[in-house]
Amino acid sequence: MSSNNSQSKEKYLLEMIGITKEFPGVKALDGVQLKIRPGSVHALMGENGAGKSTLMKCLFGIYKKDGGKILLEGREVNFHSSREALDNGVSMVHQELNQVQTTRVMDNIWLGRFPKKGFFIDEDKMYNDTLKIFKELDIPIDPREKIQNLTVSESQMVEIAKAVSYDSKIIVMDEPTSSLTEKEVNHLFKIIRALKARGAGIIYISHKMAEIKEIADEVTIMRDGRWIATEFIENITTDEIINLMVGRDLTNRFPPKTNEPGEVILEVKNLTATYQPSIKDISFELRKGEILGIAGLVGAKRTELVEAIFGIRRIESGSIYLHGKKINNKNPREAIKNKFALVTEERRATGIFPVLSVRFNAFISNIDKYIKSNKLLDEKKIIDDTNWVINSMRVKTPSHKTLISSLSGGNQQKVIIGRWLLTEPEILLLDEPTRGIDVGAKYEIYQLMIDLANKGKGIIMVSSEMAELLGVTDRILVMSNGRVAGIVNTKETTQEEILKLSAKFL
Amino acid sequence: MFNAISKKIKSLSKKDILTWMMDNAIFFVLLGLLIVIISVSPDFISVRNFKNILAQASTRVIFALGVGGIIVAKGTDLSLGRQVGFAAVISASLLQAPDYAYKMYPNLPQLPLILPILLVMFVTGLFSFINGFIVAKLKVDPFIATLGMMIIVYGVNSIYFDRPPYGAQPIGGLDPKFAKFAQGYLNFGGLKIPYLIIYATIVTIIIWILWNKTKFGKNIFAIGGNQEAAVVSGVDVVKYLLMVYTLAGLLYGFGGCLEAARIGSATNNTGNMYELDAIAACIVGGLSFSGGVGSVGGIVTGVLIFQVIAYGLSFIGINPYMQFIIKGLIIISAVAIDSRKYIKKK
Amino acid sequence: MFNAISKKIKSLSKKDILTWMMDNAIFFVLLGLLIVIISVSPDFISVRNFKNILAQASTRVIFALGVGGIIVAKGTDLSLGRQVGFAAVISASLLQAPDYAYKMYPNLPQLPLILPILLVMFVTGLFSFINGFIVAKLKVDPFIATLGMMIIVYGVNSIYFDRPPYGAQPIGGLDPKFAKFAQGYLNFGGLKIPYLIIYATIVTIIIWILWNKTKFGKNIFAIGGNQEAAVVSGVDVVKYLLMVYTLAGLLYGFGGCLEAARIGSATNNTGNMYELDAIAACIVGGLSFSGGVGSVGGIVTGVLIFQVIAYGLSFIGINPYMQFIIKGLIIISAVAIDSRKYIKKK
Amino acid sequence: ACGSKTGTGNEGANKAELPKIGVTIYKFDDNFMSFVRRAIENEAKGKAELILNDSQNNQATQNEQVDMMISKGVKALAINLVDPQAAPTIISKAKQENIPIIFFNKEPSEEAMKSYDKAWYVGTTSSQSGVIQGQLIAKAWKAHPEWDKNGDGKMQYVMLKGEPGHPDAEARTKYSIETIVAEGIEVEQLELQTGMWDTVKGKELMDAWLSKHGDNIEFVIANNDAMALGALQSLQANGYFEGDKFMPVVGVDAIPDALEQIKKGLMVGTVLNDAKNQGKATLELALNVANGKDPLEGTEWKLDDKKAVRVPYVAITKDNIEVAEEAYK
Ligand SMILES: Nc1ncnc2c1ncn2[C@@H]1O[C@H](COP(=O)(O)OP(=O)(O)OP(=O)(O)O)[C@@H](O)[C@H]1O
Ligand SMILES: Nc1ncnc2c1ncn2[C@@H]1O[C@H](COP(=O)(O)OP(=O)(O)OP(=O)(O)O)[C@@H](O)[C@H]1O
Ligand SMILES: OC[C@H]1O[C@@H](O)[C@H](O)[C@@H](O)[C@H]1O
Ligand SMILES: [Mg+2]
Ligand SMILES: [Mg+2]
Repeated sequence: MSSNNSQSKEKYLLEMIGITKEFPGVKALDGVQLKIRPGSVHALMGENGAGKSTLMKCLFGIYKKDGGKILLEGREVNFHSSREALDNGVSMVHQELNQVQTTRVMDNIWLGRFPKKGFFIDEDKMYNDTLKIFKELDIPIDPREKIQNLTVSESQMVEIAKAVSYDSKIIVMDEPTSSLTEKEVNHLFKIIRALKARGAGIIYISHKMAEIKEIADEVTIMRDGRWIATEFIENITTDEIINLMVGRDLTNRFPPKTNEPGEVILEVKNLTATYQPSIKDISFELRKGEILGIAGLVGAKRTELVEAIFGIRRIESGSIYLHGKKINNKNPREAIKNKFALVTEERRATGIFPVLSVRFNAFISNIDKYIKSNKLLDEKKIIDDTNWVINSMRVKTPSHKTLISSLSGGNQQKVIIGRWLLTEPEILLLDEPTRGIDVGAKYEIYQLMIDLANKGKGIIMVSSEMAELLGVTDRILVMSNGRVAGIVNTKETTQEEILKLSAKFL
Repeated sequence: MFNAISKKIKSLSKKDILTWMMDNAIFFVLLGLLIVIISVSPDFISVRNFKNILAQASTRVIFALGVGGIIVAKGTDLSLGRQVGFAAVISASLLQAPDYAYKMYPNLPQLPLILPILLVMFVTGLFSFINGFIVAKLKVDPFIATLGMMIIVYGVNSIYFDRPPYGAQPIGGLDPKFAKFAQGYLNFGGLKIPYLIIYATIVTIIIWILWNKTKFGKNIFAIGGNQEAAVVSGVDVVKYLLMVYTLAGLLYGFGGCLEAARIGSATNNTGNMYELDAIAACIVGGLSFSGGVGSVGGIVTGVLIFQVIAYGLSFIGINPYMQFIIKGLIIISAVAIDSRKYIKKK
Repeated sequence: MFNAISKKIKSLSKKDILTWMMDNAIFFVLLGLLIVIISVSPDFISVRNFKNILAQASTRVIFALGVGGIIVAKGTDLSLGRQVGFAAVISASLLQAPDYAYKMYPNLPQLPLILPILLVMFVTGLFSFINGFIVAKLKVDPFIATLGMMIIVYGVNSIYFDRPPYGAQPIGGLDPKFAKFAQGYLNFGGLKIPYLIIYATIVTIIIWILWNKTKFGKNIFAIGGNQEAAVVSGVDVVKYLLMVYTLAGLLYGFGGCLEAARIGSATNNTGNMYELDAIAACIVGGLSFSGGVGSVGGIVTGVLIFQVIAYGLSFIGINPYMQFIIKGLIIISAVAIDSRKYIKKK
Repeated sequence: ACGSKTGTGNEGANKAELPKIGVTIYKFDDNFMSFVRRAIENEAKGKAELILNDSQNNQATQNEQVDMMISKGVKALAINLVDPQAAPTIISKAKQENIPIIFFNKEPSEEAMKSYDKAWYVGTTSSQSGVIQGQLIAKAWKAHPEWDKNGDGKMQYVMLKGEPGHPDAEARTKYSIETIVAEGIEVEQLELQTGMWDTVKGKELMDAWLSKHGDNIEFVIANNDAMALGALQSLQANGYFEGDKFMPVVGVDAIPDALEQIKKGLMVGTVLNDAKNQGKATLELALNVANGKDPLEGTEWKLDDKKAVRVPYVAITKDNIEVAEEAYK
């Protein structure tokens, strides 16, 4: 840890120079540079599809770069596999969770470097070392738990712990906080500061501006696969960063709220899920043209609430009224018929069809609208609608035939949101809709939400980002431990009040 | 129009063409295969040989399209072959020539073709519906569900087949109308086109439309591509799984009748192991057991590759045991070449 | 100690027990099966029957454990049966009794057992290594890669087998040492334990240790569970896939020799379709084609279920055709019961 | 018909002079058929160009091979049907091109044979193997009164049947018992299961039967030698053939391993299917018709009223084992 002390601030731990990378139809990286100093946090910023993840994958040996040079502590390196990268002191938290769901937490942590006792795996050491790491990082997870039993945020913390445990010189974190709550983010920052003190260089990718300001020392901005700027964080304002990212002025983070809530369209009364622990006795109302936020800590069962409304979870008791009429969303199909839409939280698991095209992913929920009188599908209308999704959501894709899995994470999310907008829902349920979305696109999504509200739709948005809850909603329902802790008016509330409510039933 | 095309062609870079060839590698494998066979044995080029190959591929295409839909929906179907055998036995037993001495039902009057065929399709449709039910509702792995069905159908068929008065005898003496139904041909000014090819073409077109132009097709791709996402998107997974299995059963039934008619007889072993060929043809043709991908054209190409190998190797007179070795090598190479396109450019 | 256990037991709620039963449903299926058979035919309870069943299951367990590892790593292996046949033919041909009149190699001296067995294991290991290579390096779907290999091995074996002077004749007249190697037994104070059971037990223990206690095991579970995750965690996926395929090949080779020795002869059709049984036993025993799950105990249970069905149904004298139907129903029900545990409570 | 493109090189020219004969074998590696095939090949040397096909026990495959061979311009077909009932389809294919057919080993129905004047048959009578096996059993049973272990005067037997639906399996199962009964022996069937021609299945079924019936079994009848050998393995493992513990076992085919067991006195007998002569006759007839001659011209064979050349089955016991051994020379 002290070996870096003698080195001057000008010595770089990692230099990536002139990196290029092309995919069929996309020039993902075009002469990008990135230089990381020891003991610093370097933010890598850019819109969705700017090439951030691709750059990191080139570093980590997942992709082979087409051109350019990578220097690690002055020595040229060119990793052909992740194994090599790890062995040379580079570790990474991946944007898409990469875990073996069917095995235990500790198996995942030590995968690729199991401790051995002779010929056998040293299970005790695995367990104890995992426990030690978790204690150090203050992560309350049983190392013997199966990954598939963890919540998304717990999995994310396991990933972070794993990356940290390599004791690497360079730690890449590709949107590590996208599924963490405020509290966990603070926790992560504590970890990062400790790493920094150890002399490590951290490459930090995030779309959350506030985080950047708080944790980064330097920032590199990319746009369309090109390097745009590198600055010390104190020399640049958030607005400047945003302008460099999006290539145009974007002074306000939230569009003006023009929507006016009208009469009640949705009434949820005493909703309790069948399989507990889950939601209990939830009641609230949603108005026409209203954006209702749902806040809460991890485990507050916000996801369960929207799933229950959408017919994915079985309901034990309680009822839902749409326009005063009792409805029964037995399954998503019924829900869609009743003009509900749900953008789910876990894009990879329940959102995208990875092996299928952008077009397929865009129109599938709306398929009934394309059936012509002869029972065949209206190809032209499908393409028109897909193009509408691509244009209005500004999806960065070579064409509507491109496989969705080759889009950047944020762009995939935009396609999913577009998918549901096509169904022209009356009630739009959004579970962490802006996760992994860049500022520019977020603004567009907020604008869309407000436009929809203006058209008289009711919108429910689950979010862990306090700023956006406060920025776009009309009211916020705060959940705690499966129950409603309170419903507040956005204009009249504060972050403190929400946090206090979140802890009400713990 | 012509200008547009030539412009389009000019605008294609070398790389585009390469990519396009890669994307369609399996067609080129088929082409390459034909070229090799022809260069070894030039008299392979004859209308007759090609007609033979197409006619022989006909029932196989029908079966492969059936199981292909199931594979797209991330399933599989081992019961295919036994269902084909069942269809063959039942249809043959109900469609024996009135004057044939060893009729299974001596007193059965001559039936119109359509009746037994529809009956058989109904039953195989039902078998497959049950497959679908076990998979979709009881959540049994399709491999096991259809393995079980395969054994059950074989048992049922054997009990039906092995009965007095004649015991387990191949059922022959088919009604000439029935034989002609598969062995006949249309005469287009001298060019005789076997009915089989026509049936296969019609089935192919129908399946192509179903897969590409209807809600049914899109939904099975959705189910195969990501079942959980399909549920959330409002796809009635159970219903469409039932549909895709049932459709397959109908095709097995129809194809099984054709099989009896083209062979001229049926036993309880007719169709044995056809599932392996059909599934292999699908995978060679670009379908994936992970579901959600595949095309009708690919399946047809896959079947043709198998047929050209079988026919071509015999035609050029290769020792039957050597044929196995060569066939194995070709299948592996074909898929290895084809899967170049999936190897992520790193 | 005792206290702790009784406390533990007391602390178990009804729900825990139910969950536990659910998680181990497949064992209860086996138990239930035995109970039914015994109640139909009480004389089924005999040491002899159980010994027969275990001995008959022995080679099958060895094969299933081989392909089981591959399935855990999200692969499959259709070449199993043909490799077994290959091993049986080669070992039988090299281990015929010196005075047997129809020796394949009339001048071959009597070899020590170990030599041909190692030779055979080397070759099947190589076949399977090639399978692994085609899958891991050429990225060919395991179904196709091993289907190709299955056909190739059959061709090679047939050419070896069907030769002058005796043509395609079962290779019999085995060296008594060789026969005894599989048919002999250890005498434990009157209780005769067949060697076969002992071999199977040893192989099971070794595989259990490999799967549960070594890096190799963890890595194949990781590769099967999420290959990408394994790659980015620095697991050498190619190496471990090669290892798991090769290990399977070694087991096929060893089991194939046992198969020849226990049958007393071998043909190129020995082992035909064993893959289907082995794979089915694995899936019934809880493995999944999606990879990453499964246990050695489950596989052994799966094999036993199949063996008990086959033996038991014959034993109680059920009509052979009916046996197919019942077998199919049992397999499906077993898995349907077992898969209750995966149904998500949402 | 249209095969005039061949024959460029010297060798090709020579070959082109030999008539092409298309041969299908229902299953190449069937132990019996592999000898027939070899006899055909030997007989054809220098006389005909053979196109050999393995129908892999699938009639559809065989039909396709016939299409292919016709397309290749063969002068005659020698067909070992997979499924005897499929003969009319094959005949109609050949008839259209006026190509003569010699069916062998599996016999088409009389009607089918009548429907084409250029069709002949070489083989045995399926039922004959059963009859001969039955006679062999009856003779042995009568010679060994001690085999009736329970002394009830009845033969308690178990039957290992071949593949259900296979004409040989059906005929042997039926006629062996009918013949025994006709010889005045009372029988009781303890078990009948299919061993699918397979040694492993034969052994495992025998394991179960011994466990169930023990010494109540008095005779093991198998549809073929492979299954009989499997049963023998099981019996040996259960202590038979040591001391005076004996069990009579019979099969069909006379494969070398079975002969060996007969010599050792472990198997009572089997039935020889004369491969050499079946193969020889098949080719001789095919060659004649390919050359446009009368099928029997220059041969020692005779046709019966069904246009068939019949090569007889032979019962094989320890006493005449050389007859069978001769077949492998
Ligand atoms: N495997 C791939 N095949 C084809 N194109 C790809 C592939 N991976 C990435 N791309 C393309 O490269 C570009 C950069 O993607 P990348 O994932 O690096 O963006 P990003 O900056 O990380 O975006 P986000 O903030 O949304 O994660 C995108 O246009 C994407 O579509
Ligand atoms: N014990 C568990 N086993 C399996 N999955 C779980 C478990 N607990 C939670 N999950 C899953 O994790 C996700 C989030 O969990 P949870 O409901 O506890 O928090 P939430 O407040 O709804 O989450 P978020 O704020 O991330 O939307 C849900 O999809 C839920 O199904
Ligand atoms: O069909 C296969 C069978 O054919 C029979 O003729 C023969 O006797 C059996 O041993 C078996 O080979
Ligand atoms: Mg990214
Ligand atoms: Mg008696």
